[in-house]
Amino acid sequence: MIQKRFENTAKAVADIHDGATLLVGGFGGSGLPSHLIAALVEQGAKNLTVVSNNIGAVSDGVAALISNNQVKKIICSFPVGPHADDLIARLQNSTIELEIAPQGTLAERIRAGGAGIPAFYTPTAAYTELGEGKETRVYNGRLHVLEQAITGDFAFIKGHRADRWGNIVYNKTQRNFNPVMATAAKITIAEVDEIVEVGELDPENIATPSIYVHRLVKMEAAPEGRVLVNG
Amino acid sequence: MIQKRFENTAKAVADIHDGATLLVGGFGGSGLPSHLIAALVEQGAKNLTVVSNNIGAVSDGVAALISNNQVKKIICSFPVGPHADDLIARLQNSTIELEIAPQGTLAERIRAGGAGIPAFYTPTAAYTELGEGKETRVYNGRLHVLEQAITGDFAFIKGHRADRWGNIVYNKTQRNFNPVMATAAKITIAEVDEIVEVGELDPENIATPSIYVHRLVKMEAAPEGRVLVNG
Amino acid sequence: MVKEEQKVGWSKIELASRVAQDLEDGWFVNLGIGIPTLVADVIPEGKEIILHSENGLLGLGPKPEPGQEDMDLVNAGKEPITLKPGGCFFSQSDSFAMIRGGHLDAAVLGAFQVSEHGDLASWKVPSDPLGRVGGAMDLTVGAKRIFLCMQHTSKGKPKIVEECTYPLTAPRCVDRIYTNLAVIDVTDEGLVVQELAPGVSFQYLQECTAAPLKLHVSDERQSDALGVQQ
Amino acid sequence: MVKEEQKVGWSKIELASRVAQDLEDGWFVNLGIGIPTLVADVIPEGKEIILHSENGLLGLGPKPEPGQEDMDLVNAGKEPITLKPGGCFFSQSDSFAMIRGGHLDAAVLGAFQVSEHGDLASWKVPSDPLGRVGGAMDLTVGAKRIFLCMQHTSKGKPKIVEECTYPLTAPRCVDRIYTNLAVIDVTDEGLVVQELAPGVSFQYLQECTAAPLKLHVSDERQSDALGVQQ
Repeated sequence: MIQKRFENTAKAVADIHDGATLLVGGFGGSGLPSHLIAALVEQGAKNLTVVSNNIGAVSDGVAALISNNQVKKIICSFPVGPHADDLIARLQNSTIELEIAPQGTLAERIRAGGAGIPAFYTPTAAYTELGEGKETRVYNGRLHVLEQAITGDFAFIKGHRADRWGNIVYNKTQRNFNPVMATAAKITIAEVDEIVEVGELDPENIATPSIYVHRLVKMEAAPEGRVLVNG
Repeated sequence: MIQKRFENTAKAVADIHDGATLLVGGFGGSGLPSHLIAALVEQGAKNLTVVSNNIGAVSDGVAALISNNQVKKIICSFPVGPHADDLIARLQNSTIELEIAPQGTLAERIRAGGAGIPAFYTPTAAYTELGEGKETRVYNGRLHVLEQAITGDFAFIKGHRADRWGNIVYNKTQRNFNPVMATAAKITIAEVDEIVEVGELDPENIATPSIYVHRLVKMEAAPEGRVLVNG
Repeated sequence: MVKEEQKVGWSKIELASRVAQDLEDGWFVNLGIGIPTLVADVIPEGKEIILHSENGLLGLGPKPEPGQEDMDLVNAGKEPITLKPGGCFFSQSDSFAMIRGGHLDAAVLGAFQVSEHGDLASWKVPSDPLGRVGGAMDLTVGAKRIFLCMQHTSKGKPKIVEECTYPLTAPRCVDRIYTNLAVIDVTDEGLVVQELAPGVSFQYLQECTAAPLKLHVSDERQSDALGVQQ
Repeated sequence: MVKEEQKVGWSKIELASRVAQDLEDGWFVNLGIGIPTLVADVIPEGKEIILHSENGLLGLGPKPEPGQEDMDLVNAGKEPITLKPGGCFFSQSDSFAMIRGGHLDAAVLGAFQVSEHGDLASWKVPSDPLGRVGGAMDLTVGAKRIFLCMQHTSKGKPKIVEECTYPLTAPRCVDRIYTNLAVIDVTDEGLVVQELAPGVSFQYLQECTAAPLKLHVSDERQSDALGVQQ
């Protein structure tokens, strides 16, 4: 019988190894798997490459891993916010590497990683600093850059409701990067608000099919007031 | 006020021009926009390039356009079935051109067309007849072929319920190629079973957002027994 | 260096209203962070404009009432918003497929600099060790029309220039510039002033602008002071 | 040309059962059109195998009762099926992202020819003016394991050959071949017979096969006649 539920976040993240590539869902605090991040801070894996859109928007996001010296490289689109200080400090003394990708290119590279597409052309970032050094080609009269897929050893995602097969439904804009990151990691670990019986989720409404989820942890509801921590 | 509803299929397809590229959703008879096809047979546009997965599975699919001599080129993955005779005859006297694409490559090329990706690498069809003549490159130790996006002047899709903004929900496997084709045409025309008030569709469940749909026609329910016509 | 403009031109909300006036019924529009966000609050009655947010929604509505905020319903600036009836949710990859695929009728964006050719610099100032590109590059290559909505100058320095000195977001992408002082089109013949804000002279506008301007009509046309529409 | 085999080996449903026996609890599996489809009906009790269908579903269930067919709920062969609790629907592009992205544990497919190196030909016979590739090429490059499930010969001619003469679906992709006569692994050392169906001798099997076979164990191992499991 399929049972993807783990007892707690500590067990769910126990085997994340030094040097792993980790995809972290969420957009600021929305849909952020902050309990899994907290467990990984506790677990202590080092030299991680972390792929996440926002770095520094919230204190319980990827900023926590950076401040705990667990990250050697960041790939993101928006490395700013009230909690980006530790990132800036580490960039200045070159103890961390930063790769900025346009948000759509970041999303598409991850989608490609999950979809078996190793590389694709996009018009985004042509003629800009972020397109420098990349192969280019003209299609439809416009310059395009060749971008490479991103895959992860692990992905942390946050969902609203799940079943033991690993199907996930999201709540509103909590969806953001979570469904696409779920597709692109060897092991996808989801924290969810609720785990329901198989068959209870609307089959038309499952944004992350069970095939993409390997571990589930049920969390307690988010504390009140979390909405305004973005500063 | 946004109003995408057209009075009937004849008006919805009236401006399809000779030589247009037309994407046709459906998988066999499921999710097939057969009323729009019937209206186009009536309308008579010629020299069409038609992109559709199945050709010949059902009599009221693309086979009807072929038999009416409206098609100069077909792009599909599965050009067989009880109604493929006219296609075979026209191939034999070279009055139609056939391009066979692997089903996943076909879907991805259309998805790329809608997503602003002009070309991508895929491992599918490498070392095969369907990959011949295409650029190749090795990624991750495997040969990949470079595939080009597909876009259409028009798309015909079939949905279950819509609102006047053009949001669409599907019923079960009716979904198939319809959501992806909707993204890749200049004008997407949807036939649906029902048009409801804006706000009645579950926002978590809209598989084709309003931005992708330009014209809507409400059809009467499919006749009984349609399920078994696939032969 | 030009004088800080004061007491002339449009307020931020008037500027947002001026932009909203040009958005057409039925358009799908993305609003950038900052002043562009205000446009959501001033769409004229009777127009259905469907607002898009990069993080995965169409049909963005106004800010929620205090106490009604939902951390799972936020805009691209991570601020709580609401969803209009007819709105829907999707993933970030689907959201950018929509953007990059050319489906948005317009994006209204902020800028650090814009050149007379429509080059846009909006993601990084040279002194910034980080940069914050977000969806700006995707929007500028993807949306059918790029409207800038910004203060005309920054700390007294012109933002409209002959050539951008900041890193580019995209070249040749801006169609129209709305500032607190004027509405200016980027054309093959250069920057053409379509409208001057109340109290703004063409001479003054040119002083605040580091690229040559032309007037669209022979006479200076002064805008009516725009009330805030709802 | 070899003799038509008769009265020896597995029936189609026994063959499907033999395949089902090797599918592991929790696997995500795609079943091709034809005999592979039968596997859905013989998954052993107690195993949760989640079946995938190219046209956009996970959690394919058995055929509906007569009269309960729904034209909007069909499999890749366009036959009416049912959805198991826990199943879900998605688009064709999402379905093939799943396939090509390497997420399926196995695909069980039919074949026209398979070579001793695991090359597969399954989409076009040379005389066919059309070809019918469907999802076969995507499945063969994408699924973690490719199992063939087929009659050992076609009109008396071997389907297992040294080199495919029909157009390839993909080279070097087949892991295991299940036929009515045997279970054969494709290995770096060639074709290795893992199991012989009831009444089938190694010599007979080799006669029906146009590529050299090896036996996995020193003695011929005869399978128990498999009953149809449900």
